Amino acid sequence: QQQGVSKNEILIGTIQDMSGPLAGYGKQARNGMLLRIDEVNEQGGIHGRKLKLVSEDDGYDPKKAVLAAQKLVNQDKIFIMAGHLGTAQNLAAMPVQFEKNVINFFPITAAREMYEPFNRLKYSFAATYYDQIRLALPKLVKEKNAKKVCTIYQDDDFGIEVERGAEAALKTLNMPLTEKTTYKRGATDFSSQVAKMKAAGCDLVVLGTIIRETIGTIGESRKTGFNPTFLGSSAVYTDLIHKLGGKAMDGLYATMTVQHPYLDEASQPIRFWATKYKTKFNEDPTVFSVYGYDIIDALARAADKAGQNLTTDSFIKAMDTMKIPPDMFGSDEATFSPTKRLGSDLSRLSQIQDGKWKVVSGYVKP
Amino acid sequence: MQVLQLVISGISQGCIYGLIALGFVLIYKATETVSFAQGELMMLGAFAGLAGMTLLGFPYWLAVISAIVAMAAFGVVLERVVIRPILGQPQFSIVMLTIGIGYVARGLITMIPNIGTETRVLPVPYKDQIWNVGTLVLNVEQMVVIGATGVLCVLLFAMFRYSKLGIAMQASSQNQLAAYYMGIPVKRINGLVWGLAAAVAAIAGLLLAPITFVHANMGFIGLKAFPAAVVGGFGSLPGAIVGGLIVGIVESLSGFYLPDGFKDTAAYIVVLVMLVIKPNGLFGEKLRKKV
Amino acid sequence: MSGVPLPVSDQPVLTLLNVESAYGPIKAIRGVSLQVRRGEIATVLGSNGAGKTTILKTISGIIDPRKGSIEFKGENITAQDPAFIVQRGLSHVPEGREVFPLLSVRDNLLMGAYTRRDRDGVARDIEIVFGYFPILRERATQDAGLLSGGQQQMLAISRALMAAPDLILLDEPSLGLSPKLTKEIFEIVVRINRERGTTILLVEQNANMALNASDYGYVLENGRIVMEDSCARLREKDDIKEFYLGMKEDGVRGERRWKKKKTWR
Amino acid sequence: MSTALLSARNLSVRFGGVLAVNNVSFDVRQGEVFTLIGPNGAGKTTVFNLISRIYTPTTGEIEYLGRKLTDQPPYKIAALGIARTFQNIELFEHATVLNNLLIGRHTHRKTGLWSELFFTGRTREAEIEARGKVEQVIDFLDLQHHRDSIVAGLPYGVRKVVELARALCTEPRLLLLDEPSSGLNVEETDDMAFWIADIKNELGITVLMVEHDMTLVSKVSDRVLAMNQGEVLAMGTPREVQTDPGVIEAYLGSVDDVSSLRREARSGDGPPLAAKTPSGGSAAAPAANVGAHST
Amino acid sequence: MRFIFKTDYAQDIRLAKHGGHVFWYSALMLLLLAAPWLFAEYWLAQLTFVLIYGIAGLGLMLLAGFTGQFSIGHAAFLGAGAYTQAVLTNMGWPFPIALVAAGLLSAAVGVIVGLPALRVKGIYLGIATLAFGFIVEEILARWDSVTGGNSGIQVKPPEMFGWTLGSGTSFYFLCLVVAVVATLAILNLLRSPTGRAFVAIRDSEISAQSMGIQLARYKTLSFALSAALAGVAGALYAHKLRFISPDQFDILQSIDLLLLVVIGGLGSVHGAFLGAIFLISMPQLISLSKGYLPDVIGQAPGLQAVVYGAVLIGFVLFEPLGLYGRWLKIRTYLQTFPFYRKGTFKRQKSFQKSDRLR
Ligand SMILES: Nc1ncnc2c1ncn2[C@@H]1O[C@H](COP(=O)(O)OP(=O)(O)OP(=O)(O)O)[C@@H](O)[C@H]1O
Ligand SMILES: Nc1ncnc2c1ncn2[C@@H]1O[C@H](COP(=O)(O)OP(=O)(O)OP(=O)(O)O)[C@@H](O)[C@H]1O
Ligand SMILES: [Mg+2]
Ligand SMILES: [Mg+2]
Repeated sequence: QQQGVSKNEILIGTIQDMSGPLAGYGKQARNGMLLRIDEVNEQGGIHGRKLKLVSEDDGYDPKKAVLAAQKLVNQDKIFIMAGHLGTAQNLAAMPVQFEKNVINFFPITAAREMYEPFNRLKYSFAATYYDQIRLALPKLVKEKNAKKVCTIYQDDDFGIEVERGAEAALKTLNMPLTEKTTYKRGATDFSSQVAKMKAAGCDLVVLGTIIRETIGTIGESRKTGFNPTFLGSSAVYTDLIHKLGGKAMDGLYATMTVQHPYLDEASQPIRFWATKYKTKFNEDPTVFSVYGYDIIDALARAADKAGQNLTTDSFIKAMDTMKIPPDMFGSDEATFSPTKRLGSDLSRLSQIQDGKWKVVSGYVKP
Repeated sequence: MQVLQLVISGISQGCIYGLIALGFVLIYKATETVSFAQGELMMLGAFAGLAGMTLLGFPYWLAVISAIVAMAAFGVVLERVVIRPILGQPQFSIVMLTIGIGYVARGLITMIPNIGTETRVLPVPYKDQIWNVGTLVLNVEQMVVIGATGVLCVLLFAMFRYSKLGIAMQASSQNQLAAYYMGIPVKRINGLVWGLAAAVAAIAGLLLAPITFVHANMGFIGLKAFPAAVVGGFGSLPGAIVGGLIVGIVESLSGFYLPDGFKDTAAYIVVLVMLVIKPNGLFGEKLRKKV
Repeated sequence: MSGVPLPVSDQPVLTLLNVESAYGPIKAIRGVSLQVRRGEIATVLGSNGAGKTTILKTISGIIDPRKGSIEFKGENITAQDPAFIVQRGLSHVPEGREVFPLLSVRDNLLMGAYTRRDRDGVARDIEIVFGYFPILRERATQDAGLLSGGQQQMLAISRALMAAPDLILLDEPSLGLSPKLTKEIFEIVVRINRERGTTILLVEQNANMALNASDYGYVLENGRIVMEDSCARLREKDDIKEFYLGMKEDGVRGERRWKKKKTWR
Repeated sequence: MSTALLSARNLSVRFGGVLAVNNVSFDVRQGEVFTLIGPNGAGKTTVFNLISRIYTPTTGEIEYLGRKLTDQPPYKIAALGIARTFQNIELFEHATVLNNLLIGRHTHRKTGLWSELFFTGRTREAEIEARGKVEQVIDFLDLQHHRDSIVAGLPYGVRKVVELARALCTEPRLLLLDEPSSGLNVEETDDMAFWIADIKNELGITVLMVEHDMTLVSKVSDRVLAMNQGEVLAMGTPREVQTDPGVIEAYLGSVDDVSSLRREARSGDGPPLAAKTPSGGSAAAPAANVGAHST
Repeated sequence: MRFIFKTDYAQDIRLAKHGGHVFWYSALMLLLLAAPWLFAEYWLAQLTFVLIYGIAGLGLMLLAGFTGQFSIGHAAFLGAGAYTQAVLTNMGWPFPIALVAAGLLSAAVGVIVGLPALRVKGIYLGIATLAFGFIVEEILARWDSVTGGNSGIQVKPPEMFGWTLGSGTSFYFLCLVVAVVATLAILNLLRSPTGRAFVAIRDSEISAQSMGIQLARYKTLSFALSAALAGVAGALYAHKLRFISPDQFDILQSIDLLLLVVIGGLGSVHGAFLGAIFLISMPQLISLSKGYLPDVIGQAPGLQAVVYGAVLIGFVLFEPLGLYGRWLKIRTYLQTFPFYRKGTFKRQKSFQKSDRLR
């Protein structure tokens, strides 16, 4: 008997940050998941089984993530873990899941550990921060004819991935990383970091930052008359940047995989989707809502393909021959195989123009 | 010039620490407890200002004043409801209580749909303005912080030194029993202290908001203000400012001249060094029980 | 009423009726009733742990009584907030000094006058207590916590005087004072009573002094009042002489001492 | 009987502007009860604090058993056999009387950390032995009744006795008592007198005490030193010191009986009170105008 | 009501004061031994966490509850232990030796932290430990070559003498043994001179010193012991979590530990474990009860923090003696049942006095 799958229900577990530093993202991702789940269930579920989401809060704390995972896996007996937010949190929870043969499906983190080292229970969907920067940076360097590339990054597992991506990219160009500087999560003052980069004469700065730090860094730079090209990862690709940072943010580049669903988006399906989301949850959707939505969408496809007899093994079998076509948000085609567990490592470049993200390139191939 | 610019950034950041540290010192001097909720009160103050401006559509000054007044009232109510019942218990209980208050405040704000989990901007009239003095760039947002910190410090200092009320606050923190014997309305004074502390926190929140944005976790900056208060000597108001400045400047310079990692820990290294050379901080009283 | 001694009236300033107070499960006083009349000095005698301090603390609201009622100047003050009671004109010199250790001596005195509004009167009274205890003037700016034990006691008494109260509760005012100063303290107590008409309730281990200075006395044992009378008459009682004044030839404790020595060896 | 156990040579200590102890020398002989008296603020407690190394003298030396005390760290003093009580009572408030006394046995502990962590036989024996000693002191000072009470709730008088008991538990050679009778009534002061006598005679402990109760002082002291404003005023037998005019002037006072004063005051025909100037510890202070008060 | 007649000195130092104690503690022990067969795997895992946090709590209890030195950076010791264990076992050291090393290294760190404690107290000490906690966290994050930096490291399951304690059950027993040994050691210490010296320092430093207690030595010792226990707990934690990263040992972890001792009941050994039960079960209870709440509340982000804070406030307000205090009251009530007097535990007004002078 497969745990988490009954005659008329499939139990999906997710762990989000609902009270910690990323509570906003956690909530949006969960709403996105719920939206797709409701759609699937309205259409009769999957092979007669309705999807049910059990979510836990880990407050972005690895210890709580373990406890939450134990509860979901051993107490609620979920079939699969989907869309768990945070790198360290996933790393802490995965052993608990794998002990019980529970798949870690499309965690919301772009760390390489989500599919490496190989484990048959790991599936990951989006290009890692590492790959994003590694592939996008050379293009931008050439375009802007940059001479001195620097990076400022958050002193944690997320930031270091961006920094490594930048180093790898520069290696291919035979360029040194002129200056690198860090800050601690939650920092509010970036004056000395900016001064350092300014003093080093950087003309392209890779941002291993998230939201407030991005705005803080760029704001401080603009004030002190330091105007290099800024490039961020998909962590920067959120509407909050231009909403909070205002005009100063114009010109910032970021890599991204799916598009931000603006309510007044030109594309009709996205507009329709965004309005539906807004009606349901009474808030504007973000790119994290899209992640959540896409995760359940992929999960449903695989479960459907796995057939009537849904087990971990049949799900894996279905996944490993899976090809997910690009969707309306502009995601890249994702393919999986018994050895390839990352859907796609490609991303696009976008830029803030007139206070809005605009996609400025196609998928950047190596 | 580089150094000067760094020092100036350090000073403005230091004033932020100092401003929050003022709140700690105020509560400490008047009740001898350390409030871990000060950062959260600051966050609430910023949200109150935001609510005034966006929800109620107040003009800037009205929103600021009403946020401060609202927070002062909130402080008084808070004291009445949760602090007063355990007045007189060991200080440590009250410290734990403030940690609890911090959790609840942060959680409640997070629970507000659509607002709690988001980051907002507080639209202030002086947003993004800059003064160029020679080659130096002075940020108006930060200059306002510096000015307000100075004024608040002087006011509070005068209150504790010269007003009967201020002395009574200190008296009731040093020996509550004796304060009762003297007819000092300890409870009412305590309420006043918390009201005042909440108002100071609100001011800090409103001044900080343009720099750090308004969000549920903005109170964590308080963790840097603790070292500032200790460096200056926990019971001393001018000490809070000086401590804040030292921490700010050291941070700024070490961020530029020292390897990565030092900027983030500068505050803590400074405080440890200070405790080794001067265990009671720069301006702290040297205390010893006479037996 | 400058200088004219106020006659002791029959009208009570303070009345305790059947008061019972406890610390957790331990009852410290049981059913205590007493009266202090306007203008008199009353004293409570009793051995260690009899509950004298507890009575005073109950009166000034530091402890809430379990039972009974307390009336001060015709107003019921049972279990009221201490600050409220002090504002009604009662001040308390606590056991064990209880100064504000980190405030200067002068600020301590100012706090004593917290309930008063007349700045001039306060300034005058500070001069008066400096007159009583010149050392306090010398140390006016020093932290009170650094005074010697006796100096702190002087400060505690002065501080209570600063409130210009109608009733002063004195808990062992002579504790740790030199013999000379002890006498002076009693002089001051009597003088304040005489000159200002302040009523005084006195608790004192030095029974001899207390009985001499007071008009009326209560004897407390194990939390109950076992005897009360005018001081003149109390002084004549044999029990009082023996146990409180120590007037027995070869020591009251002679017998017990022998037993003790035995267990020690 | 005449060897000096402790001798202070030219002790002085200054706190800011206050010269609390000024060039004081004295010897405490083995086996005697030596009493310090003096007005409030004379520096008596400060002398105690110098001996127990809470303060360091500005100048001067203290010698104890031929050793310089000023070279010793404060925590070694107890191990040298000097125990003390405090004027304001410094007990371990949240522990029971029994535990307070057991802490008094600290200098006699024989066990190390490891043996205590595993509570080996040695630790057990040492514990039982310590408890035996403590029970003796409890019996001696009649504390059975309070044995298991938490100190915080005890009446002042009992706490004084507990503090004495704790000092005795260290099995000292020299016992410093700071106002042992303050807060005790006549009866209890009597007990205290007997205890001090027993401590001296039966236990052979030398006692150095500060005391204001002259009855007790004359009953138990062998020698008395009177101080005033940090300086030695007089030294000798209790009788000699009590009749010293300087001591009477500064310390004992001349009014004998408050009752007479009171009767005078009541009838209104006694000498005017304002003429007498109470002096609070400082002889140099100017006379204050105390009669001027009116309400 | 039970009366105990004292007949000899040994009675006072016995750990179990009477037959009832023996009975109940044996019953508890049996229950704990049988737990793997009684409880579902999930609950056993929780119980293991309780034991681990109980050990750490015991350490902090010794320091804060008995020596009166508050540490707001205790997670640093937990981290030192966890990383030592992780690095050593990953290098192939056998589990017991690595565990001892983890305890010793944490103790050494504790001694270093204890040094400022010799000169500062109260809030100054609190901030000093807080600062130290931040610095240790930073070192763990920066010392890439050993700690793996911010990406954290995976920890192998404990192994000794060719025997792997991989399963939940065997690891549970391991934690149980460590917890029992630690508890007994602390109880022993507390009934010996060293334990009393700690209490003396807590209540009055001046008179502790005049009783011959060397403040520096005992404060340092207390820090070292406390840190060693936290280190051992950290080592077990590393194995339980199998993945550690520096941000697991941050200020929030330290505050959690403080909450543990306060809610458990400051100054009681029972409190350490009661507090651990609370700390571990609280989030679980909250998420269990979510389902019964309307979605606006139950699914709202931040709920956990609110409940957490509210419970803490409730405890401080209504049960300042913590869970252990509550238990004592219930027990007294039951023992004295028909004769229970209402005022027995009525809280007296109490009055704060300056802590600055101690
Ligand atoms: N805080 C307390 N907790 C518990 N019991 C107490 C407390 N304070 C006093 N008691 C008890 O109450 C009783 C009366 O104490 P009280 O202090 O009133 O005595 P007293 O007559 O003033 O004694 P003394 O002459 O020593 O000052 C004593 O038996 C004492 O043990
Ligand atoms: N640490 C200190 N700082 C400043 N002044 C001090 C200090 N200790 C004592 N003094 C001062 O030194 C003088 C002597 O104090 P001490 O306590 O020795 O007096 P004492 O003789 O014991 O008096 P009492 O009988 O009142 O207890 C006092 O004037 C006191 O104010
Ligand atoms: Mg008393
Ligand atoms: Mg003295």
